[in-house]
Amino acid sequence: MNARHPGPTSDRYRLEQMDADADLMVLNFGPQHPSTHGVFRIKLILDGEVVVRAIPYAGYLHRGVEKLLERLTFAQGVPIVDKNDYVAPMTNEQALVMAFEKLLKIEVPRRARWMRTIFAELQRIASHMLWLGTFALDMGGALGGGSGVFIYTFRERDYILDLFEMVTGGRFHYNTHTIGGNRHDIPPGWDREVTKVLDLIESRLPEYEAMSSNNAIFVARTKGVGVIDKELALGLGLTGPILRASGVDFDLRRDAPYHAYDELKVNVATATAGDCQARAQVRVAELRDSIRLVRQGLAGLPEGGINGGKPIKMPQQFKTMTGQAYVGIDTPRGELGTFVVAGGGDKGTAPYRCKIRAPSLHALSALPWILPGHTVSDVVVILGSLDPIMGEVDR
Amino acid sequence: MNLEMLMQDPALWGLGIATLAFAMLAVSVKNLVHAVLWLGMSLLGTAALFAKFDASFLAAIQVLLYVGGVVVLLIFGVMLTREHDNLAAFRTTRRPVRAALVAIALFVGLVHAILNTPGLGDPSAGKLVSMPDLGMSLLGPYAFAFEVLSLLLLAAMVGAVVLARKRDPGQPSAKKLIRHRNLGRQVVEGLAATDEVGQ
Amino acid sequence: MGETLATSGGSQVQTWLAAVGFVLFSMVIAATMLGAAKLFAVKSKKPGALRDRPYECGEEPVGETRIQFHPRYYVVALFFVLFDVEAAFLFPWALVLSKLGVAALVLMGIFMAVLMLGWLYALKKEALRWQ
Amino acid sequence: MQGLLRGLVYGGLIITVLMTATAWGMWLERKLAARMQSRIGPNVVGKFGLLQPVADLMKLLQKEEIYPIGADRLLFDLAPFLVTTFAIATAAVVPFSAEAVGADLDVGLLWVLALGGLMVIPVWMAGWASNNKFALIGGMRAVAQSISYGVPLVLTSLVAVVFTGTMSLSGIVKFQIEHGWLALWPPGPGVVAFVLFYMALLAESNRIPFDIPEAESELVAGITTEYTGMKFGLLYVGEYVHTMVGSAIAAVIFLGGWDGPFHIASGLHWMVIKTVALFASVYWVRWSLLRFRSDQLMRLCWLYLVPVSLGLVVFAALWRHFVLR
Repeated sequence: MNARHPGPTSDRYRLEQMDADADLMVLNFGPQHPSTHGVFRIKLILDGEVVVRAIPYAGYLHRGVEKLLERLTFAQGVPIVDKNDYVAPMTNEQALVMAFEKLLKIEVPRRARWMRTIFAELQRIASHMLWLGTFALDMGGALGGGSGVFIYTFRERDYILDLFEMVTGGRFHYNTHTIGGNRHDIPPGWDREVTKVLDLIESRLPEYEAMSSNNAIFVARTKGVGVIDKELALGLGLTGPILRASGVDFDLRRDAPYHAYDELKVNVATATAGDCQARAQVRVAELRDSIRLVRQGLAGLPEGGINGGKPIKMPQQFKTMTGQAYVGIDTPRGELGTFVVAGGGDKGTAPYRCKIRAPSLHALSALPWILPGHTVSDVVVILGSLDPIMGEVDR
Repeated sequence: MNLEMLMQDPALWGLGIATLAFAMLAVSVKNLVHAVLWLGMSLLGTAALFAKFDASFLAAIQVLLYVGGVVVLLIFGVMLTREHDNLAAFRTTRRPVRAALVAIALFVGLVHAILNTPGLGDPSAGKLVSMPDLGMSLLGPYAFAFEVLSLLLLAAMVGAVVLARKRDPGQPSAKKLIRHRNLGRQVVEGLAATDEVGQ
Repeated sequence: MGETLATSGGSQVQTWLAAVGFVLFSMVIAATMLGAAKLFAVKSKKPGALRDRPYECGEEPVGETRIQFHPRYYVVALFFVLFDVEAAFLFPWALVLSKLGVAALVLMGIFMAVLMLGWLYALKKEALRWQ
Repeated sequence: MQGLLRGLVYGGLIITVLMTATAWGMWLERKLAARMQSRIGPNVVGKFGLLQPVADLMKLLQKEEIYPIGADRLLFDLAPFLVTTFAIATAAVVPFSAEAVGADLDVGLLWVLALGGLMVIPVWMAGWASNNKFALIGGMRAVAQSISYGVPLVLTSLVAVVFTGTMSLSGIVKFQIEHGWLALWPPGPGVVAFVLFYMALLAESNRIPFDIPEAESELVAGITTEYTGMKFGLLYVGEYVHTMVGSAIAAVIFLGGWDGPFHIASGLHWMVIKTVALFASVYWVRWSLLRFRSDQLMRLCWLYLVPVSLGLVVFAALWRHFVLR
């Protein structure tokens, strides 16, 4: 949305198509709006109900996390990133911890890696569950069928949070990843609980699909809406389900394996349409694949220690360290990257710079390109299909 | 029921005065939206008059078509203008004498027509015309007029379509081009004036 | 009273008056509720401009609210009126359907067919397309 | 004057019952929705939360009245008043039983349709007077939707007139008592007309899947965005009363009104049962489905509902002429 681009509107919604006899309306969509999934503002310029131009504004939830990471020691940084992607908090920890481990060249025990895989996939299930609910909410409203789906999926998400509570004692701020491994080992009998929850979710999924993604109204609302083509997706650096829905077969879990993904087989779901329906289909397929992956992970979970052996002495160990590291992992929203430059930050005990690449930010950057030409109703659906988490966008 | 009896009916006076008062309000208020709504009230008064004279069907159709339909049409008409609530031009006319002449001529014509209505003041004219009679005569003696009416409605529909149709994008008229340039400027100004947060 | 059927052709004035009475009562109900609210509603001691600002997601409203709208609304209203006029003619016809011959059916058939021509034309020209 | 008195007395009775029924209809809806979503619903005020409507009323009465800057105060106040008035006044001609009818007009059906058509004006007024963009868009959508669905509504009601040969609602019921319920017999056009009427009813009372005017995920709260306190309450109540009366009318026109199945124990109670069942079904649909987009809604109406209902009228006329003679 600046001078370098000819303007996303130019080819999507030409002024010539507009009726000459109507005024344009400037409508603020957000920040305090029921369906912006947080505090996000889009300024819409409307011709009747059709969007002529959309200008997104982010930053209403800016908390200075990246700057904070330069002030806190490495280990202190782990719990505060939980709040970035507040729907899948554990993935933030994983990305940060993995970047530190790469910087320090620390080997993570095999059991810890498998556990991290299980955690990551459970987080994906929880996150996609929440997305399905909120997406239905966007289309059915708080006073309609959408809220039914919303409450059901929130219930399932809660079961998964229960599982995490059993392991870490927390439902949101886990702080369970440490540099070099995990802090909490899974309690005995946990795998049975997981299987129970997964069975439940799997048995109920068809019902939710009947209420949402297989519903005729759902299809009517999403098909052909908010199409992101391959070029646009690649050009904007979109990742995750959005990229895969645009026909690019790319998944970090398979193409640059981390955790235990090299030992597990990830079935990457793709679609070619690039519209909201395709994104929904990809996410639902991922949901099913994640359930399978968790089961597989639990079955093959190796014995052994969960930490790097000797504890890492903080913070002296980092003082003399130099270098930089980037780690990208595939979160429910796409590639969550963490780039760390060592040395120098806060008298040497903190990273010099820590940059977090948030997938949601990139997803939202597609809005000016895809919104023009759609109606106000579609804005809500498109926004929901991108599944943005404002904590991550604003950091 | 003759004219003298009618003249002594307080309900008739009340309804008539109310209808006229609403009509006066409709043409005298500045606010275009209010004007439309007062007109709606006036039309409701007319419907009440119909009901008073036992013309049930006419009264109901008056509400259904005029208040529920034409007023809505006028509301959307108002929304096609740029200033809904302050239309100074609405009150002034450049040719007051000519306007007055037209109004007087219309009034005289209407009064003349009413006074010359056959059966006015004739007690037998008060006989009820039932709805089935209405249907019978519509499809009997007035069948031809009825069919012509369908053509009229068709013409109106075609007119609506022409109104709605997008002009050929390949051949924009000069007026439209000017409008679009203004629209483009609106877009740009809309951005420039309100980008207080940043880019 | 209250028993007159449409076909009986009796005077309806008293029934209309009853309907007016009903409407009056419903007005009284609505007015009472509004009046009670005027009586019981709390009043802010600090009337603030910020609170009275029209809600626009927490932002200062930009630009006019009451703008010139798109003509498509007008066209829909026009079509509605036209179909309503048609229906208005259909009602008396429906009442006498059983008494009239095939001619009435044919006449009405022509009437509707002509109107459906207009509908088809509108469809073909996409006049009723919203957007 | 005797008529006016009758209207006031019957009006007083019917409106009181109707408003009470609507208040607890809201309670029923909330309980129903809660059950459908594995929740409990209102359960604090009174046994089973039965006093919840009273508590809501108390709360709404105390809320501060806020007029947004630039609002048209007259219309802003008038809109909720008129919405409720029109919604209740529609019930004037509805025969709840052979006796319980406010004003048995010979054009009762037209009265219902006309007042239903009038409803859009205060709704639009509310949107326009608020000086709020969401409200205005909501108001414009509401009018466009209501008038569009008004066409199939009128035409499907016409089907009933074609069959029964009367426009009096009690006349329609009497015909059904003699000849069978229109939704069931004749088997073809009647039931289709009922389904179309029901859909148009959903649209007219702004219920999902046709609740575009109050699409709270996009238009915040539609026309009610700027309303507070009792004025909001009246807009809200108006909608529920509209749905309730609409259910009653659908029951009268297509489901035989106060006639029991196989004429068993005909009376007011059957009308109540049918109305409440239809009312509940509206909310069952509401809490199960997602929402259409405005253009899809319009297309559905003008492309399918209007021609189908017009065809239904023709079909009904032919049926009446050649089969029912």
